[in-house]
Amino acid sequence: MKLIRAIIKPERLHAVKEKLNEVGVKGMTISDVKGFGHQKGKTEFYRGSPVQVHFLPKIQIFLAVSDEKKDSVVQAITEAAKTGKYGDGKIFINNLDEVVRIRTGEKNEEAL
Amino acid sequence: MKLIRAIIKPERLHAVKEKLNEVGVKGMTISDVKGFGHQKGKTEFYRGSPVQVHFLPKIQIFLAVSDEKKDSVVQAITEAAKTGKYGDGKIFINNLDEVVRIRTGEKNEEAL
Amino acid sequence: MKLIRAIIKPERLHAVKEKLNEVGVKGMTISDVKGFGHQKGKTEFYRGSPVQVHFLPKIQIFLAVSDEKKDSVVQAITEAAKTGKYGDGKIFINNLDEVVRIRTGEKNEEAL
Amino acid sequence: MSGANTAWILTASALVLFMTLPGLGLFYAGLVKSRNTISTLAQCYGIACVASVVWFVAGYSIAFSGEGNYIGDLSKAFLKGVGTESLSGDIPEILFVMFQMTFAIITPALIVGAYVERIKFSAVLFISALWILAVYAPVTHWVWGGGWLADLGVFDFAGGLVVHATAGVSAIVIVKMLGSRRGFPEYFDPPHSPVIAMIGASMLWVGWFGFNGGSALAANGSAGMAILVTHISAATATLVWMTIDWFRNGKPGLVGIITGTIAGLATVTPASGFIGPMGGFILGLLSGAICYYAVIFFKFSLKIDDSLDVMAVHGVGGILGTLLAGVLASETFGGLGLEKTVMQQTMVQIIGVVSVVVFSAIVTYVICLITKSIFGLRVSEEEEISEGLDSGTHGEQSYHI
Amino acid sequence: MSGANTAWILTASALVLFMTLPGLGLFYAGLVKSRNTISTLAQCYGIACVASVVWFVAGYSIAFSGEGNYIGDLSKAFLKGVGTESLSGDIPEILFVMFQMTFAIITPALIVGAYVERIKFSAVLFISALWILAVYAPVTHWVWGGGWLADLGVFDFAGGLVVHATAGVSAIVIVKMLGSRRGFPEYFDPPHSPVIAMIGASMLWVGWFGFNGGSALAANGSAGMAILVTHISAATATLVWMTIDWFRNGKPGLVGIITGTIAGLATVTPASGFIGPMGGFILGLLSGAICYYAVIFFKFSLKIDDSLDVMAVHGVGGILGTLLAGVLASETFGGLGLEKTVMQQTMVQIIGVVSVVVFSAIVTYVICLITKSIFGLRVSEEEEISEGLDSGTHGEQSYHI
Amino acid sequence: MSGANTAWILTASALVLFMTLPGLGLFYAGLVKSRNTISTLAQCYGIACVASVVWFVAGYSIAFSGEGNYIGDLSKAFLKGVGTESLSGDIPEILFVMFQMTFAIITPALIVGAYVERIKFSAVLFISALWILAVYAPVTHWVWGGGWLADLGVFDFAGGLVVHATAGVSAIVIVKMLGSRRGFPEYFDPPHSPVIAMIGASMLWVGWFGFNGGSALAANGSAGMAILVTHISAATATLVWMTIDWFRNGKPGLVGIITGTIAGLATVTPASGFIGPMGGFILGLLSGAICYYAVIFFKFSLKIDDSLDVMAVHGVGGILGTLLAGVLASETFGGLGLEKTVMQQTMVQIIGVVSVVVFSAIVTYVICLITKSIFGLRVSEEEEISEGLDSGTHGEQSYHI
Ligand SMILES: Nc1ncnc2c1ncn2[C@@H]1O[C@H](COP(=O)(O)OP(=O)(O)O)[C@@H](O)[C@H]1O
Ligand SMILES: Nc1ncnc2c1ncn2[C@@H]1O[C@H](COP(=O)(O)OP(=O)(O)O)[C@@H](O)[C@H]1O
Ligand SMILES: Nc1ncnc2c1ncn2[C@@H]1O[C@H](COP(=O)(O)OP(=O)(O)O)[C@@H](O)[C@H]1O
Repeated sequence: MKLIRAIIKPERLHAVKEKLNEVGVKGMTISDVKGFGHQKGKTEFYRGSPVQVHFLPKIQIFLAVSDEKKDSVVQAITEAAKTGKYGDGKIFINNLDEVVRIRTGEKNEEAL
Repeated sequence: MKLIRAIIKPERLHAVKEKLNEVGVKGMTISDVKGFGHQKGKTEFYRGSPVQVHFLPKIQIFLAVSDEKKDSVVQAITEAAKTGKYGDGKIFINNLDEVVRIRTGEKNEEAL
Repeated sequence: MKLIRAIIKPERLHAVKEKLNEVGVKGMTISDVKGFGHQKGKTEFYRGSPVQVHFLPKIQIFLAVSDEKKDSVVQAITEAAKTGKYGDGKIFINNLDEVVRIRTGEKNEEAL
Repeated sequence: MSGANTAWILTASALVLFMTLPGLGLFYAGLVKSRNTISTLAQCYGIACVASVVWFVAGYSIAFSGEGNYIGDLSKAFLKGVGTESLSGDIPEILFVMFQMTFAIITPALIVGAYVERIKFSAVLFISALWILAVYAPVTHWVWGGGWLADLGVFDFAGGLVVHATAGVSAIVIVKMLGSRRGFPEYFDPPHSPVIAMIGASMLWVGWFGFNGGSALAANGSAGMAILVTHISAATATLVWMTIDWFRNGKPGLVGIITGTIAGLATVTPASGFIGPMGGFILGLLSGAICYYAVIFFKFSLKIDDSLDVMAVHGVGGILGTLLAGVLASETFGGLGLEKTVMQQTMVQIIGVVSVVVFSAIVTYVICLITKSIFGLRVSEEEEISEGLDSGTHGEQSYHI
Repeated sequence: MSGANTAWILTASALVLFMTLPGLGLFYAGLVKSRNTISTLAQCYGIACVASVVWFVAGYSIAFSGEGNYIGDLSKAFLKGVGTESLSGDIPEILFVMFQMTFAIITPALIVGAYVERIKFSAVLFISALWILAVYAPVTHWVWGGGWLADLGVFDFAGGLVVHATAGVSAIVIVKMLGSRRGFPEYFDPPHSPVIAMIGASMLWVGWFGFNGGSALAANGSAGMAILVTHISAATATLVWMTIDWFRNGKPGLVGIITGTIAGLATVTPASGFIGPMGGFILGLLSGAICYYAVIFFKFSLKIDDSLDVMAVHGVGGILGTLLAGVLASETFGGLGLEKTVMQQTMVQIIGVVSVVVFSAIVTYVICLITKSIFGLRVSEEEEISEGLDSGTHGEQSYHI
Repeated sequence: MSGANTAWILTASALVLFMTLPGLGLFYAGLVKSRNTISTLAQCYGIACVASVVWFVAGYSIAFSGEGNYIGDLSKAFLKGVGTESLSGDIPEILFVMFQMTFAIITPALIVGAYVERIKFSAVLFISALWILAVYAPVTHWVWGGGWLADLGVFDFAGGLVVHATAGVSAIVIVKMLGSRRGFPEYFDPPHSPVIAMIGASMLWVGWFGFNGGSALAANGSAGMAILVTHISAATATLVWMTIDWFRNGKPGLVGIITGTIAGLATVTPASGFIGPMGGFILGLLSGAICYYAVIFFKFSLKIDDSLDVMAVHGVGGILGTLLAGVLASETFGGLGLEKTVMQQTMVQIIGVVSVVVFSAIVTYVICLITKSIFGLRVSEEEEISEGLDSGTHGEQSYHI
């Protein structure tokens, strides 16, 4: 199994979720994070003076999938999250050793 | 060492924490996340019209433990978090390569 | 590549970020988490009666780096985050299998 | 000059300003998505400022000076000649200007609920300025400034026609010109903060004592009766709306509860100086139910994205109250009585409603055309669906926690 | 009719409504867990509406009509015969109805603090409706409606007995019937938002000017004195509470600071029309300290989960102020003087306290029994400990960020 | 006694208290970092309580009793002899005490904006207590208590000198003694909640009707004119500030919008009883622009960390309004006229400004020295940069979600 973690722009969440449903993803967990990267933060103004905001709001998607689904999932995210501008985000993929579904005690692939 | 990540219902946090203390867990990190899975989201109403809320509030527990403790921890979480209804959540387990305790510089098992 | 996850005190974020810039880190993702460990939580008072707050606010830094950068990054975080008091936090390091940059589709080292 | 009446209208002016800032702002801001919170507040706030200046420059004069049947004149532009000594009835005219200014502030601000989350800020300010001059001030002149509807003897105590009907109708017209929020009606988000909306609704309720009670322009039994019937209608409508919600959806939500209040308040407004407690109770019962279904009708049958239901709550409520004002003013319903027959009065009320609806619709349409050609109406798709208007238009974030 | 007095009571009515909506609602909502925020607000809001309708239907008549010693009659049910011309003293009676209605709203809403986070919403509304008719209206009749305590000459200017003692005692009774929140007293959570609670407390403070000052039913030196002593007591009690906190816990918390204010306000309420500035100062000193320890006593010695300390703050405060009103009214303490001796007056005050406490306790107990058998009192364990009442009862979430 | 005037001043007292609690508290709390929210609110709240007690004990007497040119006497300490019958003009003196108390509350609370996020809470309370006695009460005596500036005929209707100039100047002095926030000016954070700041600003605006309108001490045309010009100045200054922001930074931020309002309000304050609508408009235009650049000047040219710009907004505004009050009072600008020539009056205004500025600066400096030696001024570096004052000083967290 694979553990996929994607950092995306908040406004793309809806699209990404739809796309993931299409490729058969049945569960996922998201959280609010803040990111810093090529997209350099932004400038707000406080009473006429610039104030630097370094970290921009992003959403992290946390997703466990079976090995064979990995590629389609990565592709789905890439497509739906892409705007072509700086800050579109990144996908991090790792092996996942074990999964347990709390409700039933099922393990691994069955627990996904 | 193992890295355990559990997604649970917010209301079970208190019970899970107590149980983890019992099996000797001394440290953990939690965060607010939102989840989507078999439990299908829920319907709120806005002035008489249904509005779909897709992501439900969950809590993620992030926990590094020694290899031998893994099983008892997973069991503790499973027991305390289970309500038997959809949405009880999942536990994801991975190998953990290295840990550093910032305060002392201790490494790995000693840093847990 | 390595996946570095550090839990630090919120007030050290600014210092850690500066230090990471110095050692050439160009991107990172942070989130608000709550921690529990040797630092035992704290007591607030509600109308004269003590109330235990178990989880303290922390910040998690989530950082993908190339293998060779790992050591300097861990050192940078350790130095900047350390106050010497309980609760300074921990760094967790894992291998990272794959990275994709959404904007360009670049993979792995290039995507960092 | 009556010091007592002056004391009450000073207070009432503060109460009505409070309805908009922060009341209405918070009510609306709590109902939108969190990334449009600042934008919604800034729209209400910006309108308040523009309306004040416009009222000072020409609005008051158009509404309240001169002998015209359809429109006032500019003899009091820049409040020329309105000093500390001039009177309006038995209160200082300058205070009357102020009290009326707070009405001129809240009326265009009500319309904000229709176009939130997608309109350009420049368009908001421009539309509002024109709208006060070309819709609000003339209708005010008709009804309260000695114009033709006043001559007919129309009943509109505190603004069912002048405030709620004009705002509701114009809301629909603007939405038609502007278009729906992307995704509507398939997909929309629940209010981001019922708590903030509730704070706003409570402030509106309290402020409405100044709105309806102040419209007596005196501290007397009439003002007392006005706030009592206002309050009864609000409380009753709230309970009705809550009950319907409870039966239909299984749960009485807070957003529904507070919406019922606003429906009850808007509805009783035109009638509040003519009816008795039982009339207030009846209007509460009716408005809670009728506005409830009006929301569903406009949103889901007509698929008009009047986002926060300005027409369904304010427009329908204001019109309903106007139509029933004559009936409920009769002694049968414990009202304070009328000179005409109920039938005659109700005819006048119908004439009032029709003329105000048609006039508001047409003029607002023209205003939108002009605004569209100068500023454009909508923000970019990118701004609307992604970063939100808080960041896109105002460069700020509502909460940096 | 006095226009000036009317002007002030119009304003005072708005101020007292503001105390409940949103004042008290926010004060309480800030102190509960975040997942019960909407529930707490909806309880206050729902009570306000139910109380208004009940007051209109029969409450006012029971409290203020007829010659009965113990209870009024129904001759003014549905406000029959209360028009714009009828007077109560020198203000319009309809306004007096309204002003008193705002008291009938806030009193049962005060009790919300006792039962938050676990009670059924239907039970809240039902209990409150009965309670106004069977506890609040009769006691009001005794004290302000010409009943037996009025005949005895009891001092209760703005509701130490009528409002705070009835609410405080009933709070305890309801909690006894309902049970504690699960986990209490071993485990409870800190207030989820001291900021929201502070907003509410500030609104209560400001609104209390209308509450105590309005109870003079006139715009005169008596009203001026009432707000001044009210203010002094509030400020002093705040400083006392803060100081105790600072010494005992090392830190002056904001929640403690604002709680001190409420203690000072509740305590001065019955005395506010009889005492001078020095009396206000003394009540502030005493209430800040006594209510502080009362909270600890009820919560930790008696282990009663009167969750937001309605009895310890309002009940104890109101009773304290009632008992001392006679003493501090004397010229020795700069008071406005009394006709009886201090001793005699204090005896009357004691009779007032005892009778109101006993009566409220018994009737509230019966109301709870009835309500329990019809609706049940508590939400499910699942709802209480897991999803919270916001989602469970109202189907909403307080913040969608 | 005038009942009508009494009714209005009762109301105005409530409005001005509302400006501080919660108005100013929220305005400031929204602008700081989230971990100093509670601290900022507690500072405003604590000052309100301290100021009330100090005013009762001696402040009022120093300001308003006796015949001294420079300072009053202690003959009314503890409000001795101020009963329900004594009058001040045609309102009860006890009410005048109360109304003035609300001014004594807000003025030191204004200074909070200068020292937030780093000062000790004990120092805040101590400085404020001394400051009321040694700066505020004497200056009040000079201007409103029959002192030497009153004799000269200085124009300061509602506190340009007494309130805004004293607060602004003292803000700068305290900051100089206290030092900047660590990191300033290279690094500072944007306001953590423009929403909360906007709620506060709106309450300030509404409350200002009581502040300026109440300063007429009567419900008449003068009060009406005062609130009208106040409102016009606020609205105009808001639009000016917003427009400058829009041009300079590309976006009209909400924080800028509301700051413009406060600038317009502070500026019109001293002039509000002397000028006409056009004067209000002119002050709005000037203050919106001048205060805007004053902020930048103090913060970035002088590098003074007057954190929320008390001097640049209140100080500069109050001084500007004071200097122009004479000019705009003339009939040329639609003012209510003056007895002296514009030139003479303006000389008096300049004398007023200079003497108040110098006096406030010196006395505040001494107060800071005393406070520093007793309590120290700053919290620990650890507390300031890490946990924040909410947790460090008050042991609480603003939001437990
Ligand atoms: N090395 C990294 N480790 C963890 N997160 C990263 C890293 N680099 C970038 N990110 C996350 O990805 C987001 C987008 O990256 P950025 O460099 O701004 O844009 P792009 O990927 O389009 O070049 C960042 O805001 C941050 O949250
Ligand atoms: N494949 C997945 N990857 C990441 N998180 C998941 C995944 N599937 C479920 N989750 C998380 O677990 C929670 C519970 O899952 P759900 O399918 O609703 O219930 P159950 O586990 O009882 O069948 C979800 O809300 C989501 O947060
Ligand atoms: N085993 C663990 N797994 C996950 N997070 C942990 C673990 N132990 C500690 N932490 C995190 O690190 C933080 C600091 O740890 P703590 O034990 O309090 O201090 P120290 O590391 O200085 O001994 C905790 O608040 C928690 O967020």
